[in-house]
Amino acid sequence: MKKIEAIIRPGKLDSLKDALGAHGVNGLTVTQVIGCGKQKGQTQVYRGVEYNVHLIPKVKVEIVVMDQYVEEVIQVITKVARTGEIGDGKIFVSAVENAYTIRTGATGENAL
Amino acid sequence: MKKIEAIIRPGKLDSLKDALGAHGVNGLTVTQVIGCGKQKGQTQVYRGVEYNVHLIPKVKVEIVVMDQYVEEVIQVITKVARTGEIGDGKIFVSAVENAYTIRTGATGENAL
Amino acid sequence: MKKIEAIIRPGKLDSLKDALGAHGVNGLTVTQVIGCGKQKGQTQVYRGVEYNVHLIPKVKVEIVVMDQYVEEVIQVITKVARTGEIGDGKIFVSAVENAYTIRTGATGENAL
Amino acid sequence: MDTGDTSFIMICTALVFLMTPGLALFYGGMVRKKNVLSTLMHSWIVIGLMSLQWILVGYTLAFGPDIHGLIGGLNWLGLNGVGIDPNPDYAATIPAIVFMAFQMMFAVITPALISGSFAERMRFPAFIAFVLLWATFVYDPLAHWVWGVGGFLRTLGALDFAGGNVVHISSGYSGLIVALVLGKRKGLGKESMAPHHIPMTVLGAGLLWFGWFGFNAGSALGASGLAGMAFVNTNTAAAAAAVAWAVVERLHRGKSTMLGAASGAVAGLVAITPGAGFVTPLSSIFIGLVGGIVCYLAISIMKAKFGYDDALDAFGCHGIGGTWGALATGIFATKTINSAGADGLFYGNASLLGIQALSVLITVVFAVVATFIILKVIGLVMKLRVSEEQEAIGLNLSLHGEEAYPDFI
Amino acid sequence: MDTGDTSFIMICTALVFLMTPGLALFYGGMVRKKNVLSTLMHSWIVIGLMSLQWILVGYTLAFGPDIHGLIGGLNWLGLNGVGIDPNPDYAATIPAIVFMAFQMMFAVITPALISGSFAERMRFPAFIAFVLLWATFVYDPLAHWVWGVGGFLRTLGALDFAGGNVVHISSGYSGLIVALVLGKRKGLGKESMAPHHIPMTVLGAGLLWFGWFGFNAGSALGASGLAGMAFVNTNTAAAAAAVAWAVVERLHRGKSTMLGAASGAVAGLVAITPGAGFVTPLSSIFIGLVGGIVCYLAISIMKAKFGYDDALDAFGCHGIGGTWGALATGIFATKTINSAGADGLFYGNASLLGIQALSVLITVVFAVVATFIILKVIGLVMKLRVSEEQEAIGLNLSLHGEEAYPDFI
Amino acid sequence: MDTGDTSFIMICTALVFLMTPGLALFYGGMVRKKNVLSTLMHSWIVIGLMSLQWILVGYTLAFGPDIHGLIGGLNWLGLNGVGIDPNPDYAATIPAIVFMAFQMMFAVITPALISGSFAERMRFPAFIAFVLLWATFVYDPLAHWVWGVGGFLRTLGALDFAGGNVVHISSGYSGLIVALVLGKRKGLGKESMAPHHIPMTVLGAGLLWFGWFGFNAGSALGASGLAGMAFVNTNTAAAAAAVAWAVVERLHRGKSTMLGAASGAVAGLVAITPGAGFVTPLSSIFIGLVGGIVCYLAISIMKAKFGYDDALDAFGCHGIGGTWGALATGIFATKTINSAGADGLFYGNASLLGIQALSVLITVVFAVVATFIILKVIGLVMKLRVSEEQEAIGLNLSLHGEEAYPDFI
Ligand SMILES: Nc1ncnc2c1ncn2[C@@H]1O[C@H](COP(=O)(O)OP(=O)(O)O)[C@@H](O)[C@H]1O
Ligand SMILES: Nc1ncnc2c1ncn2[C@@H]1O[C@H](COP(=O)(O)OP(=O)(O)O)[C@@H](O)[C@H]1O
Ligand SMILES: Nc1ncnc2c1ncn2[C@@H]1O[C@H](COP(=O)(O)OP(=O)(O)O)[C@@H](O)[C@H]1O
Repeated sequence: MKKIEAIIRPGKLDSLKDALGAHGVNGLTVTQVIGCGKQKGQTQVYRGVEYNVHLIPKVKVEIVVMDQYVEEVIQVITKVARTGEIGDGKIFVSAVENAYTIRTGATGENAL
Repeated sequence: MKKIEAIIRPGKLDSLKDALGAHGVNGLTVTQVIGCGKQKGQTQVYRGVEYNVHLIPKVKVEIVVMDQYVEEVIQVITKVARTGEIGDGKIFVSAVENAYTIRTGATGENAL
Repeated sequence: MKKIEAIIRPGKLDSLKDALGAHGVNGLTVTQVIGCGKQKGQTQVYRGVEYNVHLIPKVKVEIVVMDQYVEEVIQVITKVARTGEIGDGKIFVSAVENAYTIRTGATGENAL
Repeated sequence: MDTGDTSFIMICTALVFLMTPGLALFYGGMVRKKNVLSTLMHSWIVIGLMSLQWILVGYTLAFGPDIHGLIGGLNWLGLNGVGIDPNPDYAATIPAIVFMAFQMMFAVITPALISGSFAERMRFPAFIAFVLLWATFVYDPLAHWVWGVGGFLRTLGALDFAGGNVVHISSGYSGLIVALVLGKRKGLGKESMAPHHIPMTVLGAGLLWFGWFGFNAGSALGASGLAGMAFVNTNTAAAAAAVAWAVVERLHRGKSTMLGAASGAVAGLVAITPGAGFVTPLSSIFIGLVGGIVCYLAISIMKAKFGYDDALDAFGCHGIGGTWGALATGIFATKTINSAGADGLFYGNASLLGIQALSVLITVVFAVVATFIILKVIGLVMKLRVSEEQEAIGLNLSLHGEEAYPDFI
Repeated sequence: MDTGDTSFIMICTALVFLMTPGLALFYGGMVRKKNVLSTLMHSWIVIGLMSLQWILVGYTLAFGPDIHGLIGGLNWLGLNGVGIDPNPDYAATIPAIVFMAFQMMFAVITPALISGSFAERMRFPAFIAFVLLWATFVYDPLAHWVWGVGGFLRTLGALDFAGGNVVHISSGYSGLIVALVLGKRKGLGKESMAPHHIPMTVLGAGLLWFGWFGFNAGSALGASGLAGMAFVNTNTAAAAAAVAWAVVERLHRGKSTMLGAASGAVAGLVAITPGAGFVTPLSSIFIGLVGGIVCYLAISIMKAKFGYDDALDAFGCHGIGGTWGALATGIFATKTINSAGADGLFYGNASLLGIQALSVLITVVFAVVATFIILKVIGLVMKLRVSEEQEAIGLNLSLHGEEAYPDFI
Repeated sequence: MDTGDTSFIMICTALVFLMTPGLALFYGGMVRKKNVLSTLMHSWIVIGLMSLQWILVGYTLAFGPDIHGLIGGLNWLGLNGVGIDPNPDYAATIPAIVFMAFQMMFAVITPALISGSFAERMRFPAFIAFVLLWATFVYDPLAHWVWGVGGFLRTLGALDFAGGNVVHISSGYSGLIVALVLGKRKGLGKESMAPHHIPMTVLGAGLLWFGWFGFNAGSALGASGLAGMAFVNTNTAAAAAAVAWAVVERLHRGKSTMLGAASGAVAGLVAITPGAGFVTPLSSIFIGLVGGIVCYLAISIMKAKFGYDDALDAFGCHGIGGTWGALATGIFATKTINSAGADGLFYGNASLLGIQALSVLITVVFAVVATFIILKVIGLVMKLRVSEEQEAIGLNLSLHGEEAYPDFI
C-alpha cells in the first residue's frame, strides 16, 4: 500500500476528484495547506505595510491505494492538476504498512 | 516508531482524546480535513443551484508511538470511533524513522 | 528522500521559513493543526461553562528533502523553533519513495 | 397627530425591527458552526411569520376592543379599520397604523427570543407550528392582559413599561419548558459546545442594545421627556449589568470575558425593560447591577445544578432577568418620573411590589402551562426533535441543506 | 419647515445610507472567499463616487428645472442654490438640502446593486468608469423622468413610490447586460461557486430590510400617516416573500434554506418598492408572496435555462422583482391609501396598469441600450474583464493586493 | 420643547451609541485572530464604564456650572437636577436628560478610540484604570473648555462643531503617548501583523459612517437646516476621503485596497467633524480629500519613519485627521452656513485660523502631558503591559480565557 500525497492548486480539487472517481479511486482525504517553492507569492499591503507573502494557498490530497494503482493515480493527477505554470505542485509517494476500516475492522488492502 | 493516522468523524475527537489519555497516550496532532469514500455527501442548494458535495468534514488524528503500542492504540481508536455507519473512517500506519523533541533535543524513542 | 514533519508554535513559522530559505531550502508545505502532549492547555470559560482545552494551536511544516540535507534541516528547525518551554514541538522523519513535479513531470530527486 | 412623535415612533419601530436580526447574530455566534444557519433561521423566519400573523389576527387579539379583560375582539382582523388616524386609547398623537407597527416588532422578537433555549435540536416544521400557536395563544392574550385597554393585569395596576412580562418573562419561561420537553443536546457536558464565533455574538449584542433604545424609549409612544428618561435608564442598566457580569466573572473564575460582558449587557437590558419609564437613572444602576449578577448566577451555577439544557440561556437571561426587572419595578417605581405610574416599595408603597409579584406569577404559570400544552398538541401531529443522526451532522445540513461557510478551500 | 418631518427624513437618509454597506455584506457573503473584498469594494467605492457625483452634477440633472421632460437643467450644479430653505416642488416641510441628501442615497445604492450581476470578474478601473457613466447617463435622466417635476413618465401618470423603475428595474436589467457582455465566470457549473459566508449575507439582508424602512417610508417625505402605511407595507411584503421563498424552495427542493429566506425578503422589498405608498397592507401580502415566488423561479430555473451568469442575481431579484412590483402597483394601487396616487386594475381602473407597463418598457429599453453603449465605449479605452489568471487567483489579491482573512494560523 | 427636535436628538444619540460597537468591529477586524476579543472588549467595557462615569460625575464636570472657565461644578452629580425640562444654555427645545444622553455617547466613544493605538499589548486592569482616569481628568475638562458655557476655549472663539478637539485630537495624541509608553508589539516588522478579518472592519466602518450622521448632524441639537447641512458635509467629506485614499494608494503602491477605502472614509469623517456645521459642501470635498491624503501619509510613511507602534492608527487617523479638521475649520468656516459661527481665512478672516491653531496646541499639550502623568501614576500601582508569554499566546486566551472562534472542527 502506498500513500500518494499531492499538493495542488485549490481550483483543481473538484476536477481531480472527478477524474479519480472515473478511474475507480473514491477514497481520499483533503487538507487545506499553504506552501512555498518556486512560485512567487503576491505582495499584500495593509494600511501601507507591505507583506511579501511567500506562503500560497494550496490543497493537499492524500490517497492511499494498493501498489498496483500508484502509477495510474499519479498519471491522473499529473494530467488534471497541470497548468504548466509554476505552482502546479508536487506529488510524494510513501509506504503505508497497514490500513484499517474502523467500521468493519477490515485490515490491509481490504480496508481500502 | 510508527505513525498512526486516523481519519474519524469530527464528533469523536473529544472521546478519542480522552480514551487515548486513559491508555497513557498523550501526544497527538489533529488536523481538520474533508474526505470521501463510501459515505455519500449531502446535497446542498444555494439559490437553486444544487451542489452534490462529496467531501465530508472529518478529523485526522496523527499519533506517533513506539512499535509496541501500535496494536493498543488501534484498538482504542477502533472502539471509540466506531458507530457502525458508513463514514467511520480509516486508520493508516506507516514507519517513522526518527523523532526529535525540539525543546530538549531528545531523539528517537526518547523524543516521544 | 525524506519527509521532515515539524510541529511547531504558530509564532515560529515566519522565522523558520526565513531560516530554511537562508539554507537553500525553499519548498515546504504548512498545515494549521492542534495538538497535545506535555503542554497544558488553557482553561476557557464560556458563560460559566469551563472547558479545559487540551488541544493547542500548532503549525505543521512538511519539508521533503534529499537524504543528505536532513541533518541540516533538523538543526535549523531545532534552533529556530526552540524557546525552551514545554510545547516547542516535535520533528518526525520518514521515508519518501518518490516525488513528482506536476508542472514538469520531473520525478525523484529532480522533482524537489 | 404630531410629526415629531410620529417620526420618533416610526424610527423606533425600525430600531426594534433590527433587534431580531441582531438576535439572530447574537444567538448564531453562540452555537456550533454546524448549527448556525438553523439558529439564524429561527429568528429570520419568525420575522416573516409573525409580521403576517400580527397583521392578520395578532394585533386585534392583543389590542382589539376588550372582551372580559382577557382578549381583544376580532374587530380589527386583517387591519380592518386600522389606518392613519390615531387611536387615542393607545397613542393620541401618532397614526394607528404606526402604533400597530411598533407593537408588531415586539410580537416578532418574542418568539425569536424563545428559540435560544432549544437551539441545536428542534425540527423546523415543529418550530414553525410552535411559533404560530405560541404567538396566538400565549403572546397575544398576554399582551392584551398587560397593555390592552381593559386587560386585567393592566386594570390590576401592574406596571410593565416595555414588556418585562409580555416579552421577557413569557419567552424565558416558555423557553425553559421547551428545553425540558425536548431534552438535552446529545453530548452535552462531554463534547465542547463552545460558541463558534464570539465577534458575531458581540455584533448581535451591539445591535440589540441599539435597537433596545427603540424598544424602551419608544414605549413612551412619543418624543417626550419620559422617552428620554427611559432612554437613559436603558443605557444605564445595560452598562451597569455589563460591568457587573465582568466583575462577578472575574471574582468567580479569575477572568472577565467578552462573551460575559456582552451577555451582561443583554441581562441589564432585560432587567430594565419593565421599569424603564418608571424609575430614576440611579435606580437603573442598581437594577442593572443586580440584573447582571442574578443572570450570571442563574446561567453559570443554577443551570449546571438543575441540569436543564437552556442552550443559549433564553431562560437564564430573559426569564430570570425579566422576573427581577418586574419586581424591581415594584421596588423602585416613582411618580416623580412617571405620574401615570405608581410609587414602589422604596417610595413607601409596598402594595405595588405585591401586584408586580402577582403579575409575574400569573405570567409564569400561564406561559408554562400553555407552552406545555402547545408542545403536547404539536407532538401529536409531528416529531419535535431532530434525529440523532441529524443532530450529529448538524442542523445546517440536515434541516436546511446548506453549510454556513461552504468555501472550505 | 416642520422639525418632525425634517427629523424623519434625515434619519431615513441615514437608514438608506446604511443599505449600501448592508448590500456590500449581503453580496460579499455570497461570493467565494477569494473575491469577497472585490465585492465589498464595489459597494464601498460607489458610496464615495456617487456621493460626489450627486452633489456635483447628479442632483441637478435629476431634479433641476425641467428641460423638455427629459433632464434637469444645470442650475444647481455643485449644489448651487440648494440650501436650508425647502423646495416646495418636492417637499415643502423639509430643507432642500435634506431632500437632496435623501435622494443622494438612492443614487448611491443603485449602481451598487448592479454590481451583483457581474461579481467576481470585472476589472476595477472599468467598474469605476462604468459607475460614473451609468449614473450620469442612465440613473440621472431616469430619476428625472419618473420623479422630476415635468419628467415625462411622471407626467404620463406612472406611479413609482420609492424607486421601482428608477432603482430596481434600471439596475436589474443593466446588470443583466453587463453580465452578458462580460461573459460567464470561468468554471461556472464545474467548480463550486457556493457562497463563502452565509451569516454575512444574513447580516446584510437584515441591514437592507432595516434601511428599506427609510427608503420606502421616507419616500413619503414626511412623518405622516402615509409614511406609516408605506412602512407597514414594506415590512409585510418582505415578510410574505421570505415565507413564500422558503415554502417554494421546500416544495421544489425539499428544504427551506437560510439563504433562500434572506433572498426572499429582499425580493419582497424590491417588489413593494414602487407600490409601498399606494397599496393596502393586505395587497402587500399578495405582492410579497408573488414577488418571492417569481424571483425564486427566475433565479433557480430561468437563469439555469438561459445560462447567463447573473452571479448574485441582481437581475433575478431587482429586474424581475421590480418589474412585478411596477405592474402590481398598476393592479393594487388605491386612492384610499394615497389620494395623490391613482386607482389600479383591481379598483376598476385598467388604464393604470397600461401606463405602468409602458413605463417599465421604456425603462427597460433605455437601461438596456444605454448600458450596452456605455460598455462598448469603455471597451474602446480599456479592458472590462480580468485575465484568466487574475480570476483564478481571486480578485482580492489580484486587483486589490489584499486577502480577506489573512491570519491563516 | 419640540417633539421633532427631541425625536431627532434621541435617535442621533442611538446612532452615536452604535458607533462604539461599530468601532469595536472596525478595530477588531484589524488585529490578529488571537487578540480580537481583547480588542472588542476594549470598546465594549468602555461603553459600560463611561455610561456610569458620565452619569455619576462626568456630565457635571463637563457641563455643570462653570468654574473659572476650567471645569464644571459638581451641582449635577449623579444627574441631580437633570430632568425632562430643557436646559436653555445648551438646547432649549429638548429635555435636559436627552442633551445629557447625547453628550454621553461622545464621552463613551472617545476612550474607545484611544484603544486602537495600544491594541494587542495592554493589561486589562491597567486599561480600565486608564479609561476612568483619562475620562475624568482629560475628557471632562476638555469638553468643558470647548463646549461648556464659560469654557475658556469656547470663550476664546474656537470652533469645534462636533468634537474635533474634544474627541479626535485628544484621543489621537493620547493614544500615541500610550503606544510610546507601552512600547512596540513583540515581533513588529518581523512577524505578520496583518488584519485577521477585513470584512469585519468594513462592517465596522459602515456602522461608524452611519452613526457619524448622528454625531455631526445631531450636534446641531435640533432637526434644523443646519443639521441637514452638517449631515451632507459629513457624507461628502467621508466620500471624498475614501476616494482620495484609494487613489493615493494606487499611485503609491499600485493598487487600491478595501481596507484603504474604509480607512479613508473614517479619516474623512474625522476631518469634517469640527467643521461639519460651519462649512459648505464644496469645502467638505476639499477637507475630505486632504484628510484622506494626510492620514494616508501619516499612517503609511510617517509611522514607518518614526517607528512608533500606533497599532490601529488611532493617532494616524484621529490625531492627524482631527488636527487637519480643526485647522480646515479655521480656513473654510463661513457665517453663511452658520451665523453662530465665524468666517475663516478663506472668507477673509485670518484670525480664526490662529484661534483654531491655538486651540489645537492647547488640546495636544494638555492631552499629551495628562496622559503621560496618568500612565506613570497607574504604573506605580500595577503593570501596564502584558508579559511576553501572554502576548505570544494572544490576549483572547491569556487575558480573557476565551477564543474568538473556538469551534475548530
Ligand atoms: N520540498 C518540498 N516539500 C514539501 N512541499 C513542497 C516542496 N516543494 C514544493 N512543495 C509544495 O508544492 C507547492 C508548489 O511548489 P512550487 O515550487 O511553487 O511549484 P512547482 O511545483 O510548479 O515547481 C508549494 O507551494 C509547496 O506547498
Ligand atoms: N483510500 C483512501 N485514502 C485516503 N483517505 C481515505 C481513503 N478511503 C477513505 N478515506 C478517508 O476516510 C473517510 C471515511 O471513508 P468512507 O469510505 O466514507 O467510510 P468508511 O471508512 O466507513 O468505509 C473518508 O471521508 C476519507 O477521508
Ligand atoms: N506522539 C506524538 N504524536 C504526534 N504528535 C505529537 C506527539 N507528541 C507531541 N506531538 C505534537 O507536538 C506538540 C508539542 O508537544 P508537547 O509534548 O506539548 O511539548 P514538547 O514538544 O515541548 O514536549 C503537541 O501539541 C502535538 O501537536
